[in-house]
Amino acid sequence: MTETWTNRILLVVALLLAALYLFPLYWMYVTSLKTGSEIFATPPGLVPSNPQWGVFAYVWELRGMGRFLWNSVVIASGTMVLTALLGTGCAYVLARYRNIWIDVALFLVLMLQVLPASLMITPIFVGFSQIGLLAHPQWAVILAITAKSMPFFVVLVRASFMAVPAELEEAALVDGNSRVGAFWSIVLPLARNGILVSAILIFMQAFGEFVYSKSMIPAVELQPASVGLNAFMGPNTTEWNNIMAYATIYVTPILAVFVVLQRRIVSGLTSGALK
Amino acid sequence: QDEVTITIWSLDDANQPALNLAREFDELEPGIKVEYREIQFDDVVSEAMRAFATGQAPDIIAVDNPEHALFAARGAFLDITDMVANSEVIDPANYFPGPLNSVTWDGKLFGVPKATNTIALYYNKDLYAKAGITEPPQTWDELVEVSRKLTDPANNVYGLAFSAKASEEGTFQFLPWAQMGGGGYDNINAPGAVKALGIWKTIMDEKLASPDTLTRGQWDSTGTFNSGNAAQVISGPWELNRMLEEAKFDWGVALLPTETEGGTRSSAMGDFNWAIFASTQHPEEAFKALEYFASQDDRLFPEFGQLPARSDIELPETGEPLKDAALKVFLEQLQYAQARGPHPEWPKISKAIQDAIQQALTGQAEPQAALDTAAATISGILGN
Amino acid sequence: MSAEPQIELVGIDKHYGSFHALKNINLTIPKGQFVALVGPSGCGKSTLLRSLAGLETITGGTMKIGGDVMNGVPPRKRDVAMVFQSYALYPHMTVEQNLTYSLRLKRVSKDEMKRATEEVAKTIGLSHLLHRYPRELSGGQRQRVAMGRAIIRNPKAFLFDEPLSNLDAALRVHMRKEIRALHDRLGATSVYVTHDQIEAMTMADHVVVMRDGVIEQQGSPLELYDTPATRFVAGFIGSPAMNFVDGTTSADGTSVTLDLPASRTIQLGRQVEPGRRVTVGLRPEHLSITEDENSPLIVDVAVVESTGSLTYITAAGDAGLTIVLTGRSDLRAGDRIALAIEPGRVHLFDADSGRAI
Amino acid sequence: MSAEPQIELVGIDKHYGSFHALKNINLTIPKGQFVALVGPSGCGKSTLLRSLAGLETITGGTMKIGGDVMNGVPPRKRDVAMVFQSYALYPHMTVEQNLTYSLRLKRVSKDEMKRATEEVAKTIGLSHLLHRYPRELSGGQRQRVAMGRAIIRNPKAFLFDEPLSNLDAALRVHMRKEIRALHDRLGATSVYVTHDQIEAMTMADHVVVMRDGVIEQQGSPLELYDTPATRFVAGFIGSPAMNFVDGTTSADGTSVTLDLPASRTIQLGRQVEPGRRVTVGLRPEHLSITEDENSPLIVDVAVVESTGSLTYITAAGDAGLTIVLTGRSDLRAGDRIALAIEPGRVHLFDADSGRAI
Amino acid sequence: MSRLLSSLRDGKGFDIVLVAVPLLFLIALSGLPLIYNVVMSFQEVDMFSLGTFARPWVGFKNYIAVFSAPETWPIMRNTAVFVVCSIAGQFAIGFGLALFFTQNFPGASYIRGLFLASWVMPGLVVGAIWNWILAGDFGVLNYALKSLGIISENIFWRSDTAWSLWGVVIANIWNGISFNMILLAVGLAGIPRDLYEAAALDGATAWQRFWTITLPMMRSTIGAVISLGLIFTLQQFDLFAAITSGGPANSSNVAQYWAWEQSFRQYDFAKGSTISVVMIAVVMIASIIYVRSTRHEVRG
Ligand SMILES: Nc1ncnc2c1ncn2[C@@H]1O[C@H](COP(=O)(O)OP(=O)(O)OP(=O)(O)O)[C@@H](O)[C@H]1O
Ligand SMILES: Nc1ncnc2c1ncn2[C@@H]1O[C@H](COP(=O)(O)OP(=O)(O)OP(=O)(O)O)[C@@H](O)[C@H]1O
Ligand SMILES: [Mg+2]
Ligand SMILES: [Mg+2]
Repeated sequence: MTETWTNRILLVVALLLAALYLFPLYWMYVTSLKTGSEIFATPPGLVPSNPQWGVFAYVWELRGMGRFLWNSVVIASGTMVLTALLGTGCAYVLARYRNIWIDVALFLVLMLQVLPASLMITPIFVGFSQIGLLAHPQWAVILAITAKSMPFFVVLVRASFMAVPAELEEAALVDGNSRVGAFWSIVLPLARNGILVSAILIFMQAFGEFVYSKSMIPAVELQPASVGLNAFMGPNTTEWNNIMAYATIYVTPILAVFVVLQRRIVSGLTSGALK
Repeated sequence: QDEVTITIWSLDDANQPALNLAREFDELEPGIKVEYREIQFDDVVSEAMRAFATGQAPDIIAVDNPEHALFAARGAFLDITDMVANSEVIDPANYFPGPLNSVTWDGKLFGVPKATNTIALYYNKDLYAKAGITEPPQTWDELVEVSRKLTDPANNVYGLAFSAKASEEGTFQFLPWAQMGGGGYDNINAPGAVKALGIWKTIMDEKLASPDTLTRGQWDSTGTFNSGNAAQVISGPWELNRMLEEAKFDWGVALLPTETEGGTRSSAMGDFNWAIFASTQHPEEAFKALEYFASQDDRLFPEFGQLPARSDIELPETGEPLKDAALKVFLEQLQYAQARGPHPEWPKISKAIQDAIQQALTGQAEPQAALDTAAATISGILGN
Repeated sequence: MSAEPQIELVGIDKHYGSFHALKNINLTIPKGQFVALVGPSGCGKSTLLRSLAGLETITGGTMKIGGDVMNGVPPRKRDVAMVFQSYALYPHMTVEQNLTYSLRLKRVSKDEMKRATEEVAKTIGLSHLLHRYPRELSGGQRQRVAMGRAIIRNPKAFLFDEPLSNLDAALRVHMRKEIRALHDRLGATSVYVTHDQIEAMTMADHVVVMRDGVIEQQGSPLELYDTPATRFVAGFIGSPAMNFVDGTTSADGTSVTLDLPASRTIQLGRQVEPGRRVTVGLRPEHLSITEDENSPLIVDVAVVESTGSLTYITAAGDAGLTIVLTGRSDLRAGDRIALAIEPGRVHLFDADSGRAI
Repeated sequence: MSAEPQIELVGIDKHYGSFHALKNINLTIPKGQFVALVGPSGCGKSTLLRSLAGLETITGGTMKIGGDVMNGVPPRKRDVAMVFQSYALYPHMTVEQNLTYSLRLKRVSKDEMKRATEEVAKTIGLSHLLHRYPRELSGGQRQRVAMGRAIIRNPKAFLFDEPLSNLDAALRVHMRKEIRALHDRLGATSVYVTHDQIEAMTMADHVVVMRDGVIEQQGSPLELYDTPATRFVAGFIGSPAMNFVDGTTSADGTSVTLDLPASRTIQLGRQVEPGRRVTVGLRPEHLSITEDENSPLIVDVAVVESTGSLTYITAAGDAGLTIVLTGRSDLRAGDRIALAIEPGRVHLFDADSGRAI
Repeated sequence: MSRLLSSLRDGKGFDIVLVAVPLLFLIALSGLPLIYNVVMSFQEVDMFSLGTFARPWVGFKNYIAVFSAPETWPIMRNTAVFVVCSIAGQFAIGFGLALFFTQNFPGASYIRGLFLASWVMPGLVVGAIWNWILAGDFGVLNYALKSLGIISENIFWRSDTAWSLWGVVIANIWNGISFNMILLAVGLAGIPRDLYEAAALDGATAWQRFWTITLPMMRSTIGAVISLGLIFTLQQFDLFAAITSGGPANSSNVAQYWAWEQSFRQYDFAKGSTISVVMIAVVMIASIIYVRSTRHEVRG
């Protein structure tokens, strides 16, 4: 009885917090439904007086969003997979040992992501153009984003690996598994929370990435939605409702998917493992 | 036979001229294939530089006029003086002096103006009537006076809107004032320029314009005019279509007020120029494209709403009385429009001016001191 | 059982940082032998087991299993099964999956796996919990899973690290039998760490006593019980522990005068160096209550405890002698009793070095 | 010691999902009593302890500590100290910090903390390891830290969950004494889960035997040993476990005919219902080898095991009778022996219900 | 060959490969650009030489120019304020939310997911929306604050030199809540329950458990989150571009935006690089602190 009441109160508080936090998202939604002059009205209208539902279909058609989104998905998936492939193992080793070399590697990993993309793009562009990678612009972008986001991934996933008891891996080794196998079947599943969440974050980041794609993908057919949005958002735009509609279409599905995915962060993954 | 490919970079999208003209040219010339890339306003120069440095520059590019010299002075653009001389389509004499000046460096032509624009004063006739004002202001003082009358905080109405943003837009808006006051980018602390900045400061201090003027561009400032939250706005002809659509009041356009009654007029000169990169493999074909674009200049206004940079083209009536009236004023204002620069270090010069504006308007320095600093910086850049 | 050595340790050393956990361990275990490893908490038993499994890199010495040098060989290739002291159950797998993990690695057929699982689950008494996760088990059930995971395999050697410590007596007796039977059936070699005297004595062919990283003595269970090489081993093997009383050998070397208040003398039944400082060791179960007035040991009862079948009597005084009697006793705290011991059952150790005399 | 109840459990129920872990537990523990909680692995001992500590929400019943109803009261306010079966050491704290955690929370003065730490560290024998982290300790050392963490406090009640299972015999004897002494000194109430028969019998004032979530019997240690209420308790208390043989009471009700191959009869020394199916319980330590040809039990020796002080003999056959002898024995597998038992020591249980007769 | 293979499966080789491949990848794709920037800061750069390393060396001239510019120190101070306040805000709110959502009330996990929104929204859109929210005359924030009676006059978040930096800080805190919250939630999930149980029995209140168990056990996660927060904050760019453009009068300008302005507005790449190298130095110090802090982490 009391428990259900605390639960209800907590739920209400959670909803209030979410409402407060989600205001910018809400604003994106309502703006997309507003008419041009309503957007700049004073005082601002919290609910569109005459919601323009047709805007979504209109923007989808007009901007050819299907292709843009597909490109975004391709780039984001590629980045996520590559980052996870390269980063997971690295994070694991950095968590498993504790010596000066690990310190150095960790330091390098952190340092290597300090420059903002806008300052990295020139040298990367120059480098890629020299080795001819620009001929495969989506690949080039995937590589560039991966390099940018991997340190993030490594540092986070490392923290997850830290929580996996070393003894479990040892048990797997004694049970006849190789290091590779033990890593795969024991350590990885137990660190999956951190890996999953970090991969989600990487995916979302790559999904919105913009600086590299804009510079390295000249062909519209290959550009991701972020570049499509940018093209739409010139300094002199009247189409804020369309832009926000675009952004809505861009953001909402992915947010919905990950709201569901991140639920798998469950506590107590390793409980019961050790005495 | 070998088809030649030429690449064109421009910021125009499907509703704007460059993309359409490029397509047409592609169709028209069987031997030439045109690849068109749309680039955002903010990225034109950096993309171009990067591409040029790695040998991947396009053949033709559209750049904003104050940045033309940046490339021209470094020999990145092709000198087309001779080609123009032999051309039957392009004649420098047909262009307004401002735009023409911006494609010229060291006496040579490095491009062709793509279009042009300038700024003037839009005013809300309804609000004028309400405040009992009949005529738009002719001088700076009158402008302040009128703005005071129009400002009505209770109804969220400011007397004036403009942009003093710390970007090229700020320079674009301020430079005409400085020029009307007898100054210029190379003489930015002329007494008239100081006075102009003083006027701006008065406007800001008295909240005759929104404090956000400091961080808002012209487009957003005009938005507040359109929604009735500002009684006047200083902006350009690119606003006409939006205003027709959004403004639910009667409005008009006047020339920029001058320092004194009948004083020197000046205005800003905006919009892009066409240029051919010096690295092009196909200078002839590229120039042919420019010729085609120039030959279609008369379509710029009726089809795309842009003003051609040419004095020899008669603009047709649009049938929108408000628009036609406004256009007249803009065309007159264009007579006084001056190019920024041209100077290869223009961004730095402009930055010095922006800094001065912002310093003065935020009260960190007096207008005189702020402009003196800017003048010192600029003269350092100009190498005097 | 052949006598070829299955496990050979020569001069094994292990340091944890500056801490010297194993010091020059030499041990040869013939194939098929069941070795119990005992010693006080923290003496290095688990470390030795973990080194055998290849989980710790030893810092010195040579380790052979089945004749092959194992230094640096990964655990996987050593073909040993181990029960971890901390269980180390896979928390994301059910009991069944935990049990069959090694079989799945070996790609054992479904049928055989099923058969093996059922059998092992029955042995460890968890057939009804196969689908639980470790976090849903009690402590003893977890330990049984850890046990089951090892015995489902057919390895060269079994390493058990206190595998029954959390089980109740009945289950422990049962498991003891099962383990020994499995060991015999497979002809495997087993190293078994335990704190349970009965386990060590009844299951093992050979007992190794460790102390502070050193092997103190090894031998058959009864050898250690009957002829402990040092005072330490004597005190460690046997429960309750042997009583120790200091004393001095008599001038003729056939008796010892104990350092007890009213100086008493006990006969040794043999001849030793006279006038030497010694420690006398008397096992509680070898002391009996006598009516003999001349008994060398007369003590006051301090505590009487009974387990039902046995009675422990603790005497008052610094030495605090313990006596074990079968059955019950009517003695109460404060009673005075005389104790007798057969001369042949008196152990003597050098007072300084602790070596047996 | 007063007899006012310190802990009172009335009709406690606990479900884990659909699993019924504690079933209607009723238990009253007077202040100052030392209660041993025993039972097979998985019977609910830890669950009961954790419920007492407030770590599990019970699904039914009333729980009182010190007279106050504790249902829903958070653990912190119950003022109990607990040794976890899983230790639950704070991995980010040194041994010393682990020990002093509760004192620091109470803002005990530096000096007193130091004194207490030193004393406890000495008791648990870890004075030299105070600056180590748990991960750098052996299993037994960890368990001792867990123990130390509980005994450094001065709570209303101690809850011990198999606190000595990973310690060697000598240390265990030592700790046993220390715990009991501490208990007596503080006048605290203790509930002590153990699998060690000797611990349960010698330390506790009162023993509670659980089975499958139910209290099967409770009483003083010797009560349980001497008069087990059920066959289960009889088999559980005492090690090695009681031997059970089915049989039928004779027509006069003074003897039982066992279901053994050559049907034998043993005298009961009392009169019971005639012709009834019963289970006869014979404690291994009550069986003795006799020369008497007419002995009711004649068996073949299957296994002889010696712990040094005792010898376990297991007989061949389905019943597999176990006999414990003091000292050594010359018997070997295959020998035929006759067994004797005093009539007063024969236990009888109903064959169906298992209740004692 | 087989030894190599077996080392790859079972030994150090496995570890080395796992680390070496990504590190080499990183060094090639991030290290070289970094070096490129460092080198540029010692050179004279113009558009023609962007594609090469061979440029005239000028020693510390660029550094002298940067450090003698009058705006340098105000911008550095702004950067420090921006970074410290943003991280403190993000972390505190993120941690608070993460803790809140460990309470397992129904719906908790879904609602928690909604807090990923600020991570998934494109920077451009976020910038535009905050631009409106913070607008002086018709912004929603002013509207809300006025309705609640907290302020009587509009605050010109974007254009008042006293507020402009704080406007961006608010927006950036909002932006960072998502990743702080979700990562701290993962960290919290990894703490064994029985530690809390033991602490509760030892008499620790919820507050004490937080300080003595949660925080120390979260050490590696917190270290990671804060150091990444630092890096992200130092890369925050969209919000400045969208809301204040560093203005007015540099009152909200920070190093990263300034570096970008120098490189891509003034086309002074050398100066832009120089500023970024100064930033790198700051991050380097932070990294060293982080790496050192990992020495005290607890391995499960
Ligand atoms: N989370 C859980 N979910 C389901 N069943 C559980 C859970 N925790 C414990 N159990 C079951 O509850 C029963 C009692 O567990 P408990 O830990 O109290 O046993 P115990 O008497 O302490 O045993 P042991 O001596 O092995 O430690 C066991 O059968 C166990 O499998
Ligand atoms: N990582 C470590 N760092 C430092 N010392 C360690 C480490 N691991 C173990 N030790 C020490 O090494 C010694 C041997 O430990 P080990 O685990 O082998 O003991 P054990 O004989 O198994 O004891 P127990 O019976 O208590 O399990 C102990 O004193 C322990 O404190
Ligand atoms: Mg151990
Ligand atoms: Mg238990």
